[in-house]
This record gives sequence, C-alpha cells and structure tokens, in this order.
Amino acid sequence: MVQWIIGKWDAFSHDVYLNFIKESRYLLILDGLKTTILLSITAILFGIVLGGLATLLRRSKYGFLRAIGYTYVDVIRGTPSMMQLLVINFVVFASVNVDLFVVGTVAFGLNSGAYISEIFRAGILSIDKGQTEAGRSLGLSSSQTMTYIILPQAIKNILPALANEFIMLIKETAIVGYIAMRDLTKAGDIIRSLTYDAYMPLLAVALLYYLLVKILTLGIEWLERYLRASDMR
Amino acid sequence: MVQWIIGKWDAFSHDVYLNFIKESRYLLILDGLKTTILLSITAILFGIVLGGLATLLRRSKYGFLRAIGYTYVDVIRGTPSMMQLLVINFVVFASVNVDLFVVGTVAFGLNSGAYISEIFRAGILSIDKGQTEAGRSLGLSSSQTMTYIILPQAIKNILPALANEFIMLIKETAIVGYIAMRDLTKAGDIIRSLTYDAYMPLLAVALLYYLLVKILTLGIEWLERYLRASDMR
Amino acid sequence: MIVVNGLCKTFDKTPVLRGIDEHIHQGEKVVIIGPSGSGKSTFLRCLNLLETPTSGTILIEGEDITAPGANVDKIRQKMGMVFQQFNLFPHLNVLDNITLSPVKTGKNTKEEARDIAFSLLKRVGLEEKAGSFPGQLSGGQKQRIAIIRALAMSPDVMLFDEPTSALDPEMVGEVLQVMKDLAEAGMTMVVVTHEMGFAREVASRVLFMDEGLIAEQGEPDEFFKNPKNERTRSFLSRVGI
Amino acid sequence: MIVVNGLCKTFDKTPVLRGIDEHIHQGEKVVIIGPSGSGKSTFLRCLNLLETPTSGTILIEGEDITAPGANVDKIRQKMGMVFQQFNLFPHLNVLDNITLSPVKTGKNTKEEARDIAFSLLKRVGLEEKAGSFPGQLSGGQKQRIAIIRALAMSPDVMLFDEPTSALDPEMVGEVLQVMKDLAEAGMTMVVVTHEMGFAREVASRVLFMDEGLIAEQGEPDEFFKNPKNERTRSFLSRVGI
Amino acid sequence: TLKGPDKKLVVATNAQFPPFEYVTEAGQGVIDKYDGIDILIVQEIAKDHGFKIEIADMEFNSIIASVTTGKADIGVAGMTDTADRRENVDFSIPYWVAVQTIIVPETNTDITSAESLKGKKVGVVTGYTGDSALSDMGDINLLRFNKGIDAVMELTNGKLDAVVIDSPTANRFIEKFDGLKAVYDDTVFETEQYAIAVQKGNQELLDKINSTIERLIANKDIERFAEEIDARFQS
Ligand SMILES: Nc1ncnc2c1ncn2[C@@H]1O[C@H](COP(=O)(O)OP(=O)(O)OP(=O)(O)O)[C@@H](O)[C@H]1O
Ligand SMILES: Nc1ncnc2c1ncn2[C@@H]1O[C@H](COP(=O)(O)OP(=O)(O)OP(=O)(O)O)[C@@H](O)[C@H]1O
Ligand SMILES: [Mg+2]
Ligand SMILES: [Mg+2]
Repeated sequence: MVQWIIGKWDAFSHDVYLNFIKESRYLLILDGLKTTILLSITAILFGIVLGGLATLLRRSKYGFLRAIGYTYVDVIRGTPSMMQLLVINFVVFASVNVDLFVVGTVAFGLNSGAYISEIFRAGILSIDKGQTEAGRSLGLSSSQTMTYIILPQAIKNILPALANEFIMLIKETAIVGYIAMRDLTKAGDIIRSLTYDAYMPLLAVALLYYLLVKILTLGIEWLERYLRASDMR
Repeated sequence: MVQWIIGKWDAFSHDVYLNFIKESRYLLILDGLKTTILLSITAILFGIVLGGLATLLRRSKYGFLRAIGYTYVDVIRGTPSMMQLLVINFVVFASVNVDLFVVGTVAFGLNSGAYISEIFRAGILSIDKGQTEAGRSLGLSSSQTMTYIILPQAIKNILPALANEFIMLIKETAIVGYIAMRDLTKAGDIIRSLTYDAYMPLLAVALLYYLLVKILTLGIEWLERYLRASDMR
Repeated sequence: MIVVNGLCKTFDKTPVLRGIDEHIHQGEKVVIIGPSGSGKSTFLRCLNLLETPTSGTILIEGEDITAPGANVDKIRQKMGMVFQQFNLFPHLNVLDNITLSPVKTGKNTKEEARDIAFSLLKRVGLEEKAGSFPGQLSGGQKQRIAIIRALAMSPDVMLFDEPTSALDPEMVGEVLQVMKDLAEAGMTMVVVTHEMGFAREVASRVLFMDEGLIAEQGEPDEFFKNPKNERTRSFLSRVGI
Repeated sequence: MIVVNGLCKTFDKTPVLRGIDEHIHQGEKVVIIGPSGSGKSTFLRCLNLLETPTSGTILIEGEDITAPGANVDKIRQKMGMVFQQFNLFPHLNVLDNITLSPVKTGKNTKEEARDIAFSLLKRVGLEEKAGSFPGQLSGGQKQRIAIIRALAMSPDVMLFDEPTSALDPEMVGEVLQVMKDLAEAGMTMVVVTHEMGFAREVASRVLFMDEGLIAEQGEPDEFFKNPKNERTRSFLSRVGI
Repeated sequence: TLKGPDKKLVVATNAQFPPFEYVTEAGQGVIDKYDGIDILIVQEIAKDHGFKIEIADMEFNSIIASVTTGKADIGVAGMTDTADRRENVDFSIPYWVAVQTIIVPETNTDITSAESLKGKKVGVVTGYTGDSALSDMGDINLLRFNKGIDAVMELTNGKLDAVVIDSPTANRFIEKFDGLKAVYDDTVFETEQYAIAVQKGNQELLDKINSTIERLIANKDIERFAEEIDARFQS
C-alpha cells in the first residue's frame, strides 16, 4: 500500500518535472498567462470605446448611423468569435503588417464592443424614465440630462456587467492560438506537443483559468456589494 | 472597365467552383452544418435537463446538495469551453469508447447546463414574491405553489433566454474540431486545406453561421412578442 | 380564538416586533393603525407564518402554530389573507384563481369549487368576470376577487393588509363595501388600514401600533375621541382626525 | 398666461386628449380632478412638452411652444413640474439636486444657486438635510425637496401631478402645507390631485376632466355643491363627497 | 486494446497535412474520404493484420491525447519520434525521414540557411518537427500556428519572413502559391523521423505495425506511395 502510494507519487513528480520543470517549461505557462491577461485588458478597453461609439450610433437621430451601429452589433453577435478572429487576421489585416497583439486586440475588442454596447444600452434603460423627465422638466438639455443624471446612475449597473464581460473575454481568448499568439491555452498545447502528456498540461491550464476567473468573480461580488452599499446613503 | 468586371467575375466563379463545386465540396459544408445544428440541439436538451437538476440542487434543503450544484455551475462558468471539451474528451471519457457525438453532447450539455441553471434561477426570481406568498397563504404547499403558480409564469421569461442560450451554443460548438467532429467550422478548414484559399471558405462559413443565428433571433423576437401579447389578456 | 403571547420578530438584528400580547376573539373585527414601519404588516404576516416569529407563541383555536412540526399548510387554510398588491395569479382566469387552492388542497372537488366560486362572485357582483384574466380588471375588481379567492377556502379568520392603499380613490369604496358586508356576516377580521372611516364604522376594537408594540387600544368611539397616548394623538392629528 | 387651443393627443391611434381649450391666468390656482385614465397627466405633460401634442397650440406668455424651432429647454425653465414619484436624483445630495439645474443652465453661479437653495430649504424647514441623500429622506421630505428643486429655477408656473398620491397618509399634510404656502405667495399653479380638501381650500378654479375633455369647471364652492354634469356627480359621490 | 470482434483500428490523424493525410472528394478517398501517404500505410497495416480502419480526424494537438487515453489505437500524422514523447507513447520503427524546408518569398535573399533565421519572424505549426527544431535554436521570433496553411497565408501576406515545415508539405505550398521558394539546410536541422504512435506498452500492436512497415520499406513501397499521391494531387 505504502509502496503503491510512493510509486504513484514518484510517477506524479516525474510528470510534473517533465511537463513544467524541464527546460523551464513553466515559463511558457507564465508567459501565456501574461498574454491572456494583457490581451483581455487591451481588448476590453478597445471594446469599451467601440461599445460607447456603437451606443451613440444606435441612439443617433440619423437613420444610416443607427443602421451602422445596429449592423455592427448584429453581425458580431451572429457569428462565432473564432470566425471573427480568422476573418480579422486573414481578411482584414491580410496585407497589413502589424503586431499580432494588435490583431488580437482589434478582433476581441470588436467582439466585446458589440456586447458592451448592449450593456450600455441596458444600463441606460435601467434608469427610471422619471429621472430623464425630471431633468428635462428642469430645463436641462438632452445631453446635460444624460451627462449629469443618467450616466452617473447607470454606471453602477454597468460596472459589474462590464466586469462580467471581461471574464467572458478572458475565456474567449483561448482561441488566439489560431493566429499564432501564445496565450495560456497555447502554452498548454505546446507543452502537450513536447511531452505528449494528455492530462497534466490540460488540467494545469484549466485550473489557472479557473483561478483567474474566480479571483475576478470575487472582485465583482465585492464591487456589487460596495455599489449597493453606497446606494443606501 | 467591362473587361475588368468580366475578369473579376470569372475569377470569382472559378474560386466558387474550386471551393464548393469541385469534388462536391459543398457536401462537406452541408454535412458540417447538419452536425452543428444537431449537436446544438442535443446539447441544449441535455443542458436543460442538467440545468433543471442543478437548479433543484441549488434550492435543496441540504447543504451538501447545494454545494454540488454550486460547484458545478461555478467550475463551468470559470473555465473556457475549449478546456471543458478537452477535459471531457481526454480525461472523463478517456477510456470509454462512445460515439463522438455523445462526447460532444455531454461536453456542450454540461457547459450550457450551468448557464441554463442560472436562467432558471433568474426566471423563478423574476416572479414577484407576492405570488409565492399568495399561494402559500391560500394553504398550497411549497411544491404546489412552484408547480401551479411560479413555473407557469416563469416559463415566459425563461423561454426567450433559453433560445438565446441555444444561439450561444451554436457559436460555441465551433471548437468541436478538437475532438474530431466535423462541424461547419471544420468543414471550412478542410476546404481551406484543400484549396489554399484564405477568404472564400472562411467567409462562406461565417455567412452560414450568421444566417443560422439570424433566423433563430427573428424566431426569438417573434416568441417574445407572442408571449407579451398573451400577457395582455 | 387567536392568542398571541410575547411575539417578537427581529430582521438582521433590527427588532421589528418587540413583545406583542393579544387575544382576538371569534367574530371580532380588529383594526390596526400606526405609522409606517411600526410593524403592522409584520404582525399580520406572523399570524399567518409568512414570517417566522423570532420568539413568542401564537395559538390558533388552542393549537400552537409556532411549535415545530405544526402543519403550516393546514393552519394557513384556516386564515385568509388579502394583500395590498392583490397578488392575483396573472396566468389564470378569475375562476381558476378562485378554485385553484380548494381543488389542489383537496378541500373541494372541481364542481363544488366552481359552484362556491360562482356564489362568491355573485356576492361581490362580478359574476360576468369569471372568464376574465386579472390583467383585464380594474384595481377595485382585482381586490374584490382577491378577497373572495381567500373566502373560497372557508377561512375562520380574514387578515387584510392595507387592502385599499394601492387603489385609485374611486375604487376604494367598492372594496370597503365588500369588507363591510363580510364583517356584518360575522367573519372574524384583522385589518391593517389607513381608512379611518372604515375603522370607526366597522371595528370592534382599534389597535395602535408603534415601534413594534401595541401602544394603545380601545373601542373606536372612545379611541378616536380620547386617545390617551401622546404618540396616538400626534399620529391621529397628522392623518387629519 | 397659458392659452391652450384645440389640444389633442393620440397614443398609437388611441385619442387621450380630444380637443382642450383653456386659459390659465397669472396667479390662478387650477385644480384638475377626474377619473383615472381621463387624461389629466397627459394634459399636464403637454403643457411642459414632456408629451408632444398631436394637434392644437399652446401659448405661454404669448409664445407658441408647439411651433417648430421653439426653444424647448428655455420654455421648460419657466415651468416647474412636480411628479407623483418625486424623481429626485438619488446620486446627488439634496443641495446638489437643487442647484444642478440653475448652475448647468447658466441661470445662476454656484454661489448664488447655493444661497437660493438654502433660503428655499429654510422655507420648507429642511435646512439640516442639505447634505443628505434622497435615500435617507422620508417620502414627505422628498416631495418637499422636489418642489423647491423646481422653485429654484424661479418658474412662472408650477405644475403638480398627484404630488401626494405616493405618500404615506401621515406625510400628506406637510406637502400640502408647502403647496398652500406657495399658493398664498401668489404662484400660478396647475395641480392634478385627489385631495378634495386641498381643492376646496386653495383652488381658484376646479376642472373636471373626463375621457380627454374638460367636462365641467367652476369655482370650488359652486363646483362641489352643485355639480351640473352627471359624470361629475357620480365621480364626486364615488370619492366620497 | 482493439475494440469489438471486427478488430476495428481507430486511427487518429489531422487530415490537413498533404501529402501525408488530407480529405479528398467526399466519399472517394483511400479510406473513407481520406487520402495520403500515411493513409496508404494504414491501409497496408489493415490488410496485413485484418483490421477494419476507422479514421478520427482531429486537431493535431488532440492526436496523442487520443492515443494515450486509448480513444484511438494509433496516431498517424507525420509525427516525429523524440525522447520526451517516448515517456508517454511508444513509437513504431520510423517510416519516413523528414527534411525541414524553409519557405521564403522569392524576393528574399538574406535567408540562406537555418542560422540566418535568427532574429527573423518564422512561422511553424505547433508540435510539428519544425517547431521543435527551431525551438532548440533560440533567438528566433517563433510564431506557432495551429495549421500550416495559416502560417503560409501569413507569409504570403508579408507578415512573416519564413515558414519552416516538412519538405513534402512545403513543396505543395510552393507549387500552389506564386512567389515562394524553398531553402534547404540539412546541416542544422538534424534529421527527424516519422513514426506511428501507439499506447505505451501495447507491444502486440506495435509488433504488427512494425512488421508491415518493415515490409513496405524493404519493397520501397513508401517512395512509390509518395509518387502515387503526388500524381493524384497534380491531376
Ligand atoms: N424582510 C424584511 N427584512 C428586513 N427588514 C424588514 C423586512 N420586512 C420589514 N422590515 C422592516 O421592519 C419594519 C416594519 O415593517 P412593516 O412592513 O411591518 O411596517 P408597517 O407598519 O407595515 O409599515 P407600512 O405602513 O409602511 O406598511 C420596517 O422598518 C421594515 O423596514
Ligand atoms: N406613453 C403612453 N403610451 C400609450 N398610452 C398612454 C401613454 N401615456 C398614457 N397613456 C394612456 O392615456 C390615457 C390617459 O392617461 P393619463 O396618465 O393622462 O391619465 P390620468 O388621468 O393621469 O390617470 P391617473 O389618474 O391614473 O394618473 C390612459 O388610458 C393611458 O393608458
Ligand atoms: Mg405594511
Ligand atoms: Mg396621472
């Protein structure tokens, strides 16, 4: 029995050595984790800008601007993100020589921008119509009402939803290996291709994603509690 | 000018011939589309069962059952679906020899089950607490109140959300190539590897996804209108 | 009939009911008034076990309903409750709203429940609404249906929590009329309301609640003419009596 | 001061206002009553252009506010509006609620607006609440702040849409008192309300609206004693007068 | 570990690697819709030992996981035998010597050897021989793609300086795309050999496979397969 445990343990530590320690393979994982996090951050920032823009377009007075905003959101939400990534890389950026990180940022930023635009829209709609009416009836203009009354309140509903979108994005970026970026998933793939070990790199990477997401989720919960608490004033 | 258009048209129709007509390659696409649709359907059905079960677990009196339900939802929502697919295929089903379609159904069913459980929960919470109180105050038991009062109302909020989850699922399944299933995305990949055409297979597949999603979205909008209309009675 | 002893209820450390002792006898019409937040609704909901008391006992016809193992569903069947927000079931028509509980709890057969429902509908003048859905009714009609829905279970007591507060002023009268008829028919009633006219006319006893306690009580004539408690006086003057 | 001619408003083919003609003079206190859905709120909101009239004209001090190109924001600054649901800005404290509009529209400097706010707060006895947030106030306090928030723009007319309907009965009095003070100070007021006591006491004229039209109007004494219209009579009897 | 009475052999491959394995006209390949040198070898194995073949076409990265977990019996996808990999699978005797080819644009003059790739952006396919060979060299800006075609696309788009991939595949790419040429450097790329992977310890199956491969090598059948495929591809 003891023998058996020792044997298992030896096999396990040998596997760990082979998959992570030998040739400093853990560095691949750390590097991949860094890329996953950085890419998610730049993409969400770009997505927020695009989402804001799309929201403005969709609230525009002019039909064709509304149509542009609508089409953007519609197409992105209607196609798999993998398709978007491939089209961005091989069609849009076909003959432009930019850093892959930029391509990734654009692809995932475009993707999340559509969802973020929906978040913005819902956030604005979540504010009672009475607030707009009160603002307008006091003689504030439409944009003043939006700036001083609606947005400051909507932000509380938008922030947690944005953070959630960030988490979604982290998980979505698992496909950037297709454009040769070396994210967390790809790091696991590379190790797998070196050691041909089916389980360990896979489970290690899954665990890292889980921890990353968990930490952020706890952060969001804290944020929501904080925002709710500050509502009670 | 006319010359130029004719030239372009010829090139285009040659590309169409090469990518889709030659050797009946369009059959690959049709087959892939069928797999994508069938897999999404079986997965959502399995997901509904799992989601219902997880909701029951999470509403249970017993702490450990609640913990199981919670952990399931938490882990699935905390990891990329690609990781789940790989782990299900290579770890869970490692030494079980079942049809790939079953593996795909289980993997994506497990995935959507967690999100569906959240949909169920939100649907139940969306019914005013007063309804439960009215039911209980009339002497109905907790499960009678759920069966006759809460669920019939919640279903209206749940149906459109479920349909949306179905759309999400269709897009998610774009990664089943990893477990050797030949879905729509994979069909496009195969054609690309045969014709070395960067654009056409990609755009054709993206368009098909878009159309599929669009048709379903219109269906959901109709459903929502119908449900709202039937609310007015 | 209802005996409440030392009833306390605390929400997250905030005491809302702070020791209520009260006897309500068969056939009494008790009206509860008091400022917002004084615990009126909470008291009513404890009688029905919609809130679980933190401490104290409630005996209904001698049975301790707060005892562990008490059959809560059975107890609730003896007590009808009417809410401020009506809480009709929007997916069922009026007839089904009324017959659901008698049928599902096994109290009546479908046919019996139907007959009872129609005689109750006649009583409140809403026979022709049997097939309508709640969304098609006015507030006053909704509340009248809510009352007879509770009556269909043949309760021994009826509890009302501000049944007219959510109504347009025009519709208050029709609901109060149904309640007056019910009182005349001898029903035991506990009513939280701001309608002082109703209290004066119908109540056999008025309770004034303040900060989780019954601060004062009495027969309506005496109570409204000579309130003894300082808080009662200021409350009554603020609501314009 | 306000001249309304042939005002019609249709929502999705449903006519809600069906041709209203009305003159409201400087200093008048007009109280509008009528059954639910008769168009009272819609009429008030049209005056303020919160609803765009379908047809008809509205002249405020001679200026046609329904004309294309009318400066809507400027016009609204001359008309204060108070809503049933208060609609205070929950993310701003009381002082900022009051000073936001005067400052942002360029009517006053920050300091001026602050001074005005404090003198208004004193007028309604809420000076010490300047730093509080709306969530910390009672309903009556909220509505008093909403009134002076509108007053801070020095409007020529004040529009009130059921300002006491969402209040606990205890708090109705304090809000009506502020409105009475305002009336005595000579403000032109148009008030939709179910508070008949207030109408009797304060109104210079009572309008009864029914199905999108002004069915009857008159001075309060005469109006309540001898309503001529059949609908008015049945309405008044239903609300208990 | 072969399942069922019909001796079914599940073959894991990634059929996007011509000329070794690729998908051909729907339903008319050598085995199912699949064709290629590896597929022909598999067909021989089936003939020799009475197996019924089932092809599982998956991402390259999934092939070994399928073999180690027993979801597939063998992995055949132009896989190179290395010491690290031997810890997790057993390899057959090699059946092909892989020569790596550097693909560069015709206009390129400064890439003449593997050494000159240093400091350049070079595309490879994750897990392919080129990947491991260049990884060992260091100093190269290595971009690992999931598919060879994606790497070559990026090269023709001017976003890469070179792509390093197995020579038969490289030849296909150079034929298909205008403006590309091959650069060879046998000195630096140590010779790597393709072998078939089986689950660790499955000596019985390994012996059967080895016997077939030995026969094919002795008869020079594999070269013949390569020519056959080449001819079929040209048409
Ligand atoms: N579920 C709950 N959780 C926490 N606090 C509660 C809850 N229900 C009621 N309270 C608090 O208990 C106190 C009494 O509430 P209750 O509803 O009984 O008052 P009430 O007398 O009915 O007032 P109202 O006239 O406004 O209906 C209030 O301060 C309220 O905020
Ligand atoms: N935005 C809208 N869209 C469609 N119909 C509306 C809208 N606003 C009001 N209505 C309808 O117009 C009619 C008159 O509404 P209004 O709010 O003016 O009535 P009211 O006299 O103020 O009633 P209450 O006393 O209930 O406030 C109602 O039938 C209402 O349903
Ligand atoms: Mg209450
Ligand atoms: Mg109104």
